[in-house]
Amino acid sequence: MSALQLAILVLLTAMTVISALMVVSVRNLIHAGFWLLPFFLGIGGFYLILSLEFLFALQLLLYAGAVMVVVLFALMLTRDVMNPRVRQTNRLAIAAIAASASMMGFLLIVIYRQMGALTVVPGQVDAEAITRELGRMLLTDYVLPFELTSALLLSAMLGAIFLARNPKVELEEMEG
Amino acid sequence: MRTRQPATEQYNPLAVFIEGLSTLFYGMLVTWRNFWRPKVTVRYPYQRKPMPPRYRGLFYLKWNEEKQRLNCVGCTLCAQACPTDVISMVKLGKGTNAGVSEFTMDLGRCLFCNLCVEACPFDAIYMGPAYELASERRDAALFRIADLAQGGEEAVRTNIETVQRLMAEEEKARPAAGGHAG
Amino acid sequence: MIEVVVQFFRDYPLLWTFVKAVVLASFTLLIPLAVIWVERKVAGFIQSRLGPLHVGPQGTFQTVADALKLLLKEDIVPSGADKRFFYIAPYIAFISTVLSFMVLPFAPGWVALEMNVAVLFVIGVSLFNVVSILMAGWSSNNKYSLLGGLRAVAQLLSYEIPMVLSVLAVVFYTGSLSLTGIVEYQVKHGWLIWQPPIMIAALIYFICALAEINRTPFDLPEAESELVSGFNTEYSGMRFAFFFASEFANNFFITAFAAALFFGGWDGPILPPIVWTFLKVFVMIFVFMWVRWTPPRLRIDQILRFAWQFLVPVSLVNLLFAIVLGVR
Amino acid sequence: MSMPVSPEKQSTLSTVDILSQGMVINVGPQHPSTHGVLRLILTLDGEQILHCEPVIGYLHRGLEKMMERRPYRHNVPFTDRLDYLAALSNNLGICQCIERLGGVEVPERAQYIRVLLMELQRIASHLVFLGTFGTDLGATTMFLYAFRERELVLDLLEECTGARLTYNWIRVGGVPDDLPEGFGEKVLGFVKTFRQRLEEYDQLLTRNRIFRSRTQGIGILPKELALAYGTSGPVIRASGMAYDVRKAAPYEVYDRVEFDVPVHEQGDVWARYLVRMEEMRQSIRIIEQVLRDIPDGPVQTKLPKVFKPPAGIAYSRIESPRGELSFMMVSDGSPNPLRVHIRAPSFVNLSVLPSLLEGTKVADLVAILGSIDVVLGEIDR
Repeated sequence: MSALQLAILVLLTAMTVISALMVVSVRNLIHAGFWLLPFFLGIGGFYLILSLEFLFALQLLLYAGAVMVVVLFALMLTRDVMNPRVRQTNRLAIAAIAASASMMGFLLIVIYRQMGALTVVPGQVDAEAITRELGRMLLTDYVLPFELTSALLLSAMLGAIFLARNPKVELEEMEG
Repeated sequence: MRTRQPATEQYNPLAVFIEGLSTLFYGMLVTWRNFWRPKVTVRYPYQRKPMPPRYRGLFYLKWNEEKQRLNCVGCTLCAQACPTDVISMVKLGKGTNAGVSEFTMDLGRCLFCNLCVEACPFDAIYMGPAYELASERRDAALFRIADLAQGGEEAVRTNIETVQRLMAEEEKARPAAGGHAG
Repeated sequence: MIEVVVQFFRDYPLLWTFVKAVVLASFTLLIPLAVIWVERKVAGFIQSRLGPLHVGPQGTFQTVADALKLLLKEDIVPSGADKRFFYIAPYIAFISTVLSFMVLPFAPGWVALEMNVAVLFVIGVSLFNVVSILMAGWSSNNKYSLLGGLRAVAQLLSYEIPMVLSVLAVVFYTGSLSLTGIVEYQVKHGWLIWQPPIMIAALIYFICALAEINRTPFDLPEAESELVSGFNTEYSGMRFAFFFASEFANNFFITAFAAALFFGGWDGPILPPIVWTFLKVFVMIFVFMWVRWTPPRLRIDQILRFAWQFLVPVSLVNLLFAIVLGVR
Repeated sequence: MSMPVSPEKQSTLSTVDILSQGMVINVGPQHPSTHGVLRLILTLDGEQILHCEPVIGYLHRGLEKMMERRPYRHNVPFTDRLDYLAALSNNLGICQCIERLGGVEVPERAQYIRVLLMELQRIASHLVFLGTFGTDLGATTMFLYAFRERELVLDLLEECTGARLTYNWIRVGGVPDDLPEGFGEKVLGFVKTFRQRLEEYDQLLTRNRIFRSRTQGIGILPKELALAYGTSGPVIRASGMAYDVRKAAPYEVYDRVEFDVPVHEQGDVWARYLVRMEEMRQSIRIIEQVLRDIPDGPVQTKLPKVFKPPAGIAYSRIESPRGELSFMMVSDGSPNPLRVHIRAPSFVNLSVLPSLLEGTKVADLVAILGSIDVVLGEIDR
């Protein structure tokens, strides 16, 4: 690994970690939303280093573009986002900590198990083959989780529409 | 009072789209035609439209070439006709041959309404085609007799001389008459 | 001499990429000057006016003068603005435009970054624009800006979807995600615009492109009669110049992208390829302007309803057709 | 006046309170589409207008009081500054009132000239409406086309009156001067071009689907409400009320020319637009008839230098491009009026704005305000 590559890797890691920390620690919710941008870009950078251009483009398209904007959009519709006195935690704090800690644990276990297979320098990757394999797996082996996820997203969307309906308009139509 | 909007007409997206697109093209024909039409822009500082004869711009005091004097006799009818007290003047002499030694118009408050011109029985004041009267200085809106008179300073001087000469002639003629009366 | 330079850059590919990026960034800054001049002239002629006339022959340098003026102007930051985000928003917009130019093939081999997923990359990068608008609208601490920003985001997001779907039709037809690949396919098999499903896709793309670059029927984000100037109300000087430049560079890019997708990119007889690219782009820019100066603008709910109730289903069906007809 | 939904109402509908508080936004007095110095305090919920409060008076000059301090005929130029887009209508309004007060007869030719100028003025004023309405809705090109044609009218008026905006060309007892040489032919030439241009406007704007979807069904003013507020002019005619002073109480020679009063039932922005477009066509008709029928003769009645009408009260009304413009003057026999009152059509028409705006979108605000076509010089006086 050349010094340049190492520098880029360190920079990317730093960007990702720092912006991730900012997202959770910044008091202004909108700022947190904007900090998502470097975070997603950093993740995309890792894909690019691995020559996974397809995943990089998807990362840009879905996360840095769509997800982030939707998150920001939702934040702006929320009341009082800029108030620094609003508490940053709620009564689910402990549960959230537990959930993320266990998630972290699982990840560590996975990484530890695969330690032997990890190399420092990524080898030559056949990006096309990986992309093709990804598509194949999504539509064969993992088709159930894939569809379940889409069902979940759909229900989330419906819920959002239900919540966002303007009750006043409904009222008028009922009277109408 | 709240006015409710009625339910919008049956919304058929495809029909609306096709109609929208066709009317858009229909409108684009108009813009296309106008694209090739001669342009109406007057390139103002370089190009000027001729002013119609009735245009009401800057005021002028009419110079009477025959009598070598301004037509104005200082009767203040114009000043009385003015709704905004623009006009003030200093009368020179008296009687039928009287004139003015000073005639001031404060165009900062002028409405350019033409009432003074219509009020003048001597055809002494008229409005010309000059229209670039804006200035950065307040006193530039104050037009003195030399600015208003056709012929400028020269005309004003000649006017005063003529009026004074006429007055003197009248004066010369008068003592006999006055003495007769007295 | 040339060999030495070529060899030098071959030894340091990163440096070469950097040079290309700088060239493209300056291109992104300079092309708006031309596009804005054309816009003003076209608008003038359509409206029975003469357009810029005095700075240079036929006012060619008017935009240069305006750009200089903007660069020299005082940089005003409204009090209460979220300074950091207010500062960087225009640059994010600008960078997103430069990035999309990176993968655009101007002529055979004239592409800064040969990427085999260029189409996806372009769409992903164009969403940064949305972020920058949202950032500008929110950080200006101005209600008009905020409304403009929210409108812009709702509109851009809605039109991104049919746009992607219509672009995907081309992708399925050519079996390539790379812009160069798509153009090469067209050089070999003829322009895609003559294929029926692509024709519809091109129409949808055209409409969405109007929405993406905020042109008149869809110019809500900066509807000056309602929102003063929308998301960039509070911007002045250089920052405004960057928003403005990226808007018009985007205008250029979105037509160049359309040229590559539907009109065979650099393909054309006699003239050199680069001339063909520019010719197609400017013809399309003219059409965009012609459309812009004709109709009134829509209302936000009409725009969104049009996108979701009409464009999305139509482009989905069209995509299906394209897949059936295109994949062999 | 509905304010954001009360908490009790909300809670019955949804347990989750996601309704934002109304955002108060200040539109004007410096805003591209308030057509002057009108200020609107809007309470918004997103893009929806919950409440609108117009604030006027930024252009108040105390005109009525000024008029009481000046002789009758000195007041005519001031009326130019009321509705500055139709200055001649105001001139005619006040002159008619003074003529009624003093029992002054107007020569026939002067009456015809007045009608001719009035209709030219109506076209010019409606063209401003058309242009600004176009820009308000985003059709900038319409603005320049309308102003291009308005320029032709202004050239005509300038040739006749000597001014382009503040004409002051109607006098008590007639008009100050006859029409210039060859004026009739020029007007007919303009009418010919303008007919074609009106077709073009229809092609560009009226038939445009986007334009129609922006105007149809927006800002509906029911007939009863229009009557209750006392609106007049195109606003009430678009709400299905065939009220036009030119027909209801003909003045000058309006009873001798033939024209139709366009009426639409819908009462929306679209109807108000159509009424004005049709009125321009009717104005052309009137102009042609006037030029055909105009008799020869004097144009002004001689009046004493100091004009002292007998003590009494006079009220006159005319149909200005914006509606019923009335002047009321009380005389005590002195050279100055004792009391002057101006009923400005824009002022009355504007008063319906808050009730029209409630529940519409911000984008509809400009359409509705544009369709009422207010002039602030007249509102604030």
